[in-house]
Amino acid sequence: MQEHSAKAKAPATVPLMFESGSPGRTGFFWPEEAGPTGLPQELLRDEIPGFPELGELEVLRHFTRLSHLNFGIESQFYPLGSCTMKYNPKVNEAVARLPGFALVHPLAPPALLQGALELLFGLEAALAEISGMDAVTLQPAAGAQGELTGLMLVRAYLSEKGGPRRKIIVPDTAHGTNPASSTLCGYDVVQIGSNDQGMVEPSAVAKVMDETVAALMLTNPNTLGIFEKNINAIADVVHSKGGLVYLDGANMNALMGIAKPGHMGVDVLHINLHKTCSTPHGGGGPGAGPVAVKNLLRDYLPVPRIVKSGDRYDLREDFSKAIGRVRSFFGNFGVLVRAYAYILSLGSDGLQETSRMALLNANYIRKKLENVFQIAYAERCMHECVFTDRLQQKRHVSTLDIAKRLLDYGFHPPTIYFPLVVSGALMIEPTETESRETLDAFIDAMTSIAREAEENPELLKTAPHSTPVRRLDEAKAARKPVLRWEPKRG
Amino acid sequence: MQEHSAKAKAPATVPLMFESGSPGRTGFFWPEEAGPTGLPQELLRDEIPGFPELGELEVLRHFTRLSHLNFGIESQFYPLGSCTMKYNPKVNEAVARLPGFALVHPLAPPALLQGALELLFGLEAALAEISGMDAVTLQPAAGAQGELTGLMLVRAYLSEKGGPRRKIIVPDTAHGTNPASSTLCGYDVVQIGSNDQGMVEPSAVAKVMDETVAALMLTNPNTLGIFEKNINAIADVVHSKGGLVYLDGANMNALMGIAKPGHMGVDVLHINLHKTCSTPHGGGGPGAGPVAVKNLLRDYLPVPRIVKSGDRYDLREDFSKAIGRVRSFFGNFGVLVRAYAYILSLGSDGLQETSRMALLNANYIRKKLENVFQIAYAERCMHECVFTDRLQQKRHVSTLDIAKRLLDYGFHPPTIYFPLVVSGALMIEPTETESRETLDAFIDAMTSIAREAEENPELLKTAPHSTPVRRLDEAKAARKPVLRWEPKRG
Amino acid sequence: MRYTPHTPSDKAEMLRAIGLSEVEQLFDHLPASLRDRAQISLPPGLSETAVKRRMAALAAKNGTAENWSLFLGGGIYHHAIPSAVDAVISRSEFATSYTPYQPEVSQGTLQAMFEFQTLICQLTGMEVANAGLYDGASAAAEAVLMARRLQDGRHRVFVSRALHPQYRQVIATYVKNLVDVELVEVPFTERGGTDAEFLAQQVDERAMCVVLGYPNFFGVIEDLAPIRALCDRSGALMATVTTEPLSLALLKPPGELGADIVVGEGQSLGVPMALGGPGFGFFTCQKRFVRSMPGRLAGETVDSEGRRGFVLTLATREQHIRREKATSNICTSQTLCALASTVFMAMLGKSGMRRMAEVNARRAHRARERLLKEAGLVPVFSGPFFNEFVLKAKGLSRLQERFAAKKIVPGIPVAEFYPELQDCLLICVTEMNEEEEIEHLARTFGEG
Amino acid sequence: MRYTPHTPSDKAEMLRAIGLSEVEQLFDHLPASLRDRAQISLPPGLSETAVKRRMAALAAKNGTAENWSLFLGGGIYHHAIPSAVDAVISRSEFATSYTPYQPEVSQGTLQAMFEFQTLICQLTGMEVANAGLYDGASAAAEAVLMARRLQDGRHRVFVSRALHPQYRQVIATYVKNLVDVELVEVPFTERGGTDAEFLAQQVDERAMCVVLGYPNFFGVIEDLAPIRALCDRSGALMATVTTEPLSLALLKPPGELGADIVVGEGQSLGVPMALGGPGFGFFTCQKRFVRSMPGRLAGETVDSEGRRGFVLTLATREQHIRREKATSNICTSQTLCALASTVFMAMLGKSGMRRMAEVNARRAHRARERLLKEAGLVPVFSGPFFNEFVLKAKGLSRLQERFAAKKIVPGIPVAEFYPELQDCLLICVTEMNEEEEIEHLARTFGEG
Ligand SMILES: Cc1ncc(COP(=O)(O)O)c(C=O)c1O
Ligand SMILES: Cc1ncc(COP(=O)(O)O)c(C=O)c1O
Repeated sequence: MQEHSAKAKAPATVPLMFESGSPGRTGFFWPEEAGPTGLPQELLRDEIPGFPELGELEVLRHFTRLSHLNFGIESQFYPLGSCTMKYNPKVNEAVARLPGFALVHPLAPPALLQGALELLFGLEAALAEISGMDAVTLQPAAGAQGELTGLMLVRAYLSEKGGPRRKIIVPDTAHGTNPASSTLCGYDVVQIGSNDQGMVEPSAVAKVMDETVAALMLTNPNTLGIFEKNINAIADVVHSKGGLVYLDGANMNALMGIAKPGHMGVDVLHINLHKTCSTPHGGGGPGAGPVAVKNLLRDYLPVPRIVKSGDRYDLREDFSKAIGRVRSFFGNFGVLVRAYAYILSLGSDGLQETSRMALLNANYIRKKLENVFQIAYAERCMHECVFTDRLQQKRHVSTLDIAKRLLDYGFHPPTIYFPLVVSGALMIEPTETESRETLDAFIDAMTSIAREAEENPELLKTAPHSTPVRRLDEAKAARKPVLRWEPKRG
Repeated sequence: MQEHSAKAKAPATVPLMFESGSPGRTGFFWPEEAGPTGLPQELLRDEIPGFPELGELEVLRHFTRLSHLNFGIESQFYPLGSCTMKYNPKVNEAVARLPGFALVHPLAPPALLQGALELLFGLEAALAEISGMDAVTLQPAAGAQGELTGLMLVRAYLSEKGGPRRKIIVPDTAHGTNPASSTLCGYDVVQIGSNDQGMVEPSAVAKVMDETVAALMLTNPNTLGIFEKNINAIADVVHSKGGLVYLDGANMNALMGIAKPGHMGVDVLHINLHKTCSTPHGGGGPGAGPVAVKNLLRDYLPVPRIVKSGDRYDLREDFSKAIGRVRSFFGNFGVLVRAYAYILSLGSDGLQETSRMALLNANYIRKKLENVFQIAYAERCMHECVFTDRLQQKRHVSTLDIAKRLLDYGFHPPTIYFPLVVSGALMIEPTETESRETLDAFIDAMTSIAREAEENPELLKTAPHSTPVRRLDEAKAARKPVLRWEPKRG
Repeated sequence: MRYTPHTPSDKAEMLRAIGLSEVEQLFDHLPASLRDRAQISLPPGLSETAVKRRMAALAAKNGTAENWSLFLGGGIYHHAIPSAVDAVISRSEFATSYTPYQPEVSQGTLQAMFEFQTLICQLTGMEVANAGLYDGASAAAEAVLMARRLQDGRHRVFVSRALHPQYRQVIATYVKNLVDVELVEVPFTERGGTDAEFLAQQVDERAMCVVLGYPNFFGVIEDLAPIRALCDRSGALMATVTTEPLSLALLKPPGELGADIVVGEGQSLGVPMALGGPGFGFFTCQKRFVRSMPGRLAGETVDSEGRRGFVLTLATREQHIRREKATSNICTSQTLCALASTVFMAMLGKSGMRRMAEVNARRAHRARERLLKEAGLVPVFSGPFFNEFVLKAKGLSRLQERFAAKKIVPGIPVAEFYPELQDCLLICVTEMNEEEEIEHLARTFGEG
Repeated sequence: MRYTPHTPSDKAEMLRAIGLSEVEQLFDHLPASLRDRAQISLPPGLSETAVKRRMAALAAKNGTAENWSLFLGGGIYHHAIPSAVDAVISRSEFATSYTPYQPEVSQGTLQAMFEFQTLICQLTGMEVANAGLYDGASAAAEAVLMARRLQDGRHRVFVSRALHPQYRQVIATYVKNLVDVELVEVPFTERGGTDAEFLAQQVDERAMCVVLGYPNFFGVIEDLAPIRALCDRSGALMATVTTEPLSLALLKPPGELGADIVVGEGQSLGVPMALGGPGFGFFTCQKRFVRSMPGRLAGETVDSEGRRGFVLTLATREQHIRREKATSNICTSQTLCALASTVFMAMLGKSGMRRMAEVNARRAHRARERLLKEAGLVPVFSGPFFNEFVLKAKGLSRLQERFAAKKIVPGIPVAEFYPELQDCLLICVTEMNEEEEIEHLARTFGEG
């Protein structure tokens, strides 16, 4: 272990759990129970070599210290573009932990699940209303699984109509999951570019659209934070050739009460509840990626589906056209509970205000920084805005350096180097839950960093200076991957 | 706000909540309700000047950042002597939050409180068993209120026997609450010294013991961590003159299954559940200071008392000799719930092991540091051990400097300058929940600090170097006290 | 064992280092007569699962505000608590720290205390507040004790009979052994307030202080002006006690009305009822009394680099320094509950506190109207109130079963504390009592 | 509004800075045909109190493991979860962070991922593990997809019919659009295991992989040796799927038995049942396959000062770099659940995991004995099992009401998934099912 200063003697890093503890120690107490396990000896393993042997306090100290090396939304501003790092309400955490939700078994008879099914039914309806679509499945575990599900619906529909077709059109600004999901669904990807306003042109779609194309995947607002104004015209182009329009709804936070995908010619979309509906990201999940469809795709939705008859909710699997099942049981129910609580909390007014304030915050940052950093596109932005490092490049300062320097100012950096079409992108999504004062402090920090880039570029290139560890050697990690601890031999 | 390094730009301190926010902002949402409040206007105030106006995320960030400036038992070793900073089990936190405990009103009819009363009844019995006493009241909110209660019982008893008497004998090693409680109970304090083994001599008691003395307050093990071996002889001295023996049971963590106060001639004692029974200290409470008595004092216990008849628990106030009520309702019920869960978790074996390991840990530290720091008394220690800064004084390094330097090593310092009879005391109570490795790391740190005291005393005198703030000017704080924020006048 | 991390080899090695071979040798210097009988006879330890089950079974035997309709106040109130409060106080850095003796690593607790003190001052309209005491009742007792320190030669403490009965009991217990304190009980009027005329006759230069509720136990908002005038005339101190501090977001604060000492119970501001504890007492007074105050005080200062920081200050008042001459014997107090209420007040803030207080007053006043009109209850006091009030219901004791069957507790029968108030109920209505519940209450009364 | 901190003046000033006067102007560049119809028709927002009540009312309509006796497994298990687990994952630094793209301020998440990967390797006996996938079912599908990447020219995937039926459904959904994958269903034997003889006949050089449960859906511990031998002979990969990873604390780990890919569902290790989600999928394989793996990987490295640190690594496999050529489309996964299980495994540790597993096996075996002897149930399979087993109860459907009246769910009726197994129940017994419950279960069967 290293010391981060001659005077500070406490280690800055935390030993691995495997490096602490003592043989025979455990944080689990269960009174001795006598008798054989009933299992033949030859099926049994020896003890698990290297497994931890820690006490309860030791475990808690370990993770408390690890938590102190982390950054969450309650630490400071977290304007990670495309990720919608908004406040995750505590009340949602509280209700998700109610035993009536947490201790329910998915294979219990439906009579024991009436509250859960009612909730899911209500959430489906709410998401349909918000998105302007006709039917919803809550099964997908995240956005990418939603994409796969949505594309499978398209494929099933087209297969019935004559053939699955071969291709999916994906703009170059799209998130990586769009092409990856297309491949996984057995499609080839046709990439198209955007115009100099950062938008997809109907003509660009028309150029590649034909009867071999199953669908266009469009993100709106797109990953530049720009609203695809021509979406209806684009949808017409796609529909005219018998294709369908998939909307990547990761950016729904910009649209609630402002415009409904259902009115944009969209046939199917997913919504990332861990973005728009404020469920916590957990360092990389769990999330939920419900898929909403127009009626033409309803029959293909995954099973089981929830049906209401009278006051009773039931599960039905007998939909002959259904694509099957994409996830075990009912999806990430605990996440869905939080999302439902969020929708109840905000109601129609609150949801509308949410998107409005998301737009206000993004446009405010955009305006205040437009003379400090080079803006990627001149268009008005929606819920996020994208800058580049063009101005700083002349001092050989890159987006990475700017991002790392922001850490010294106590802020989480924006998303960097995405979308790929913008060189050195800095993609800033403030979300609606940030106050003007926080935005101002961030703007000041960015302005100060731009000044530092002029006056002392070295300060940025060696940043961060005040984090628990400094820049990490990613090349080394990839070259000879060490992916697990191994006991010392000797 | 200050910057703690030229390169780190994030503030090390947190603005006051009154210095943030925006007029009209709130983290509380309640739908508009129409209609008059029913109260005449002239009774109403204007808005509360200066009151905070923050959003929910802002509030959480504020307190999350404040928490990062704090040190808890899950941060690192916290060997604060006399405070028994042991691990506070998470399961106790979980059960205390059950609605069946948290949402119970104390003035509801007893039929609605059967579970709570059963718990309290069970806890009284368990504490009586652990301490070897006959009856228990759970009303006192902390140790000091327990002391006051206990002395009031003594006083009531003696008053009935002929007169309350005038004095309480208190050893010079006693905690400050002992003399303070005595005064509050209308008694004068007679201080006695300890012998060169750090113990109270029966003869010293005999010298001041007469018919004007109501009681002796003794701490056992005492605040030097030494067991008062002669306690039975001392009790005889007190009893022979008609006085009673009060035991300050703050150090019960040393005694469970090792020796019962009830066998020591003790008539009354308090137990700090926030020490021995692991309820969290909360930065200074809430605690609980139940008082246990021998039968001679039972009738004087505060009301209401819990009585069981058949399967039913009831509250009774009709004890004519009772001293009355020392706290509203039933004491710190939420703390009592945690303590009960702790006792259930450990059971007899676990409680006994607790004290044994507390002794083992303290003696281990004592042994390992005995050549590094001057030990205050040669006697074998119980659950804590006391060192002095005598060896370091020759380099003009004081206990305070040693304590502050420990912060740089990531440890919480021991209790310092207490007990008052030891000059420059360092009072170390490791508790039983610490592992040998942690003790060794602490011992290494102390050893290293002793070396630093020799080699580089300045390093200690200017310590701490790595805390969020450095040494604070306590004199300034006391000279012209600023005890609240005031709005800037302009 | 559950929480001791010692493995057999840890023990053996540690014992060896100490020079012993068995754990029992660690205490073989204790008299055998003690050691031999020390065995604890309790059941063996339980698994965490078993503990949770046992505790859940006990909890399930209680009637809670979730599954009963409670119209109970009387010093403990069921209010909405934002989930953010528990999220903050659950953080181990706050929950598991000790009293902040090492300020360099306790700025979280200390700054929160300083903020708490400020909030309480703002709410009460007072100049200084401490960091909290055990509860409202002991805070009231401490108010009397402080008055005693300040009012040399004055012995008579006037305690309103309309002050919470348990608070009066605790005051009585606290002062009963102090020869220089005499308690005088002040009757109440048909208004439900403290009898100012009685006081006018009695309060003179022997009067140490007058202690009364604001609002008082009957929910009535005391008229402090005449009492302030009396105190001015006689030199007595006026101490008010608030058990429902939410009311102070709406009512003129006692500080504005001239109180010298304002104390109370803070549970109502963000702490669950929990059978009445833990909550916290708050204690405020005029600045000139600060060196006589009980309890901890956090104060602002600077560190060696000039940064703002906070410390415990004026410790020379306290037991660990002053011992038998301390202003109070309090040591461990209720800091985490005070923190809960600091978070609560920060969350609600200026407008939220007002809003919540208004909802309480509005619903309580409507409920009273309704009970008078629709359920035939009879008014008892004429004074204004905040969120609780006393009404008379003929044949009250006979109604108990009817209410129990409907899982309603209609209020606190006050005859237990005031025998002259037979058939009277103290009924509390907060923002947690919905319109339908109130209707249900009225209907159940009406059925009789 | 609930979570937007903008006051009217904040809005006005911000709009002014942007050069606008009304919020609506922020989106007036959108087609009016969209804007005009965008109004959301949902009820207005609720107070936090109202939300909690609404949610509690829904929760109360469910039958839980607290108020019912559930003998349900089948992929989701009710186990003791130390309270420490929730304490850790509730910390906002973990719960509210994003995927750790900025490692300098994400060492907490990254180190925990690294520890998770290590624990999963240790438990399964495998060489490398990723940081988690959505669930066991999609992990099984990803195993097939990885085999496809590794086994060029081989198309036939042998899936045991004794694998969890939902997992088989998900695999089928995932591969159905991939022309080069053909699923072959492998029957099970009277032992309750996968039919090795069938495999011996079918598995040849066209075989991509064999996928089977360990233990399988019937709770039966598959005999992997003959299947390993077949795979060796044919060049097929052996992929095992564990839905109850607690079993691996006791059973020989699949890695030791020669599995090439070991995947499963991790819910059983520290995550509440929650209607089956969120849990997490785990994914392990031999080291030589690492660059074909799906999902995130945390790897060790050093910082610019030489200190150990952790980063996301081998990202060139992933969608954000490789796009349509990525090994998987997964982005957001289930990290917090994986963290929960990391805490769980750390708490139980080597001996605690073993202890808990033994208690499961012991109680399940005793229960089965008892049901056979005392309740007249009939064995269905002869293979060894861990904590769940299939028994036949004549006239099962007629027993439903009797069990419901006693608040017992005796098991999962398997005929729904296997029509030939009429009247058969998959009965699961964990450490959460007490002796009396089992007695109660047996008695209720016996009554018939
Ligand atoms: C535009 C866009 N699409 C798709 C995704 C994938 O969603 P998920 O991470 O939930 O799988 C993301 C996630 O960042 C995204 O930003
Ligand atoms: C020996 C001793 N006695 C009494 C007390 C007072 O207990 P409390 O703080 O619970 O009032 C303490 C607290 O530190 C103590 O150590």
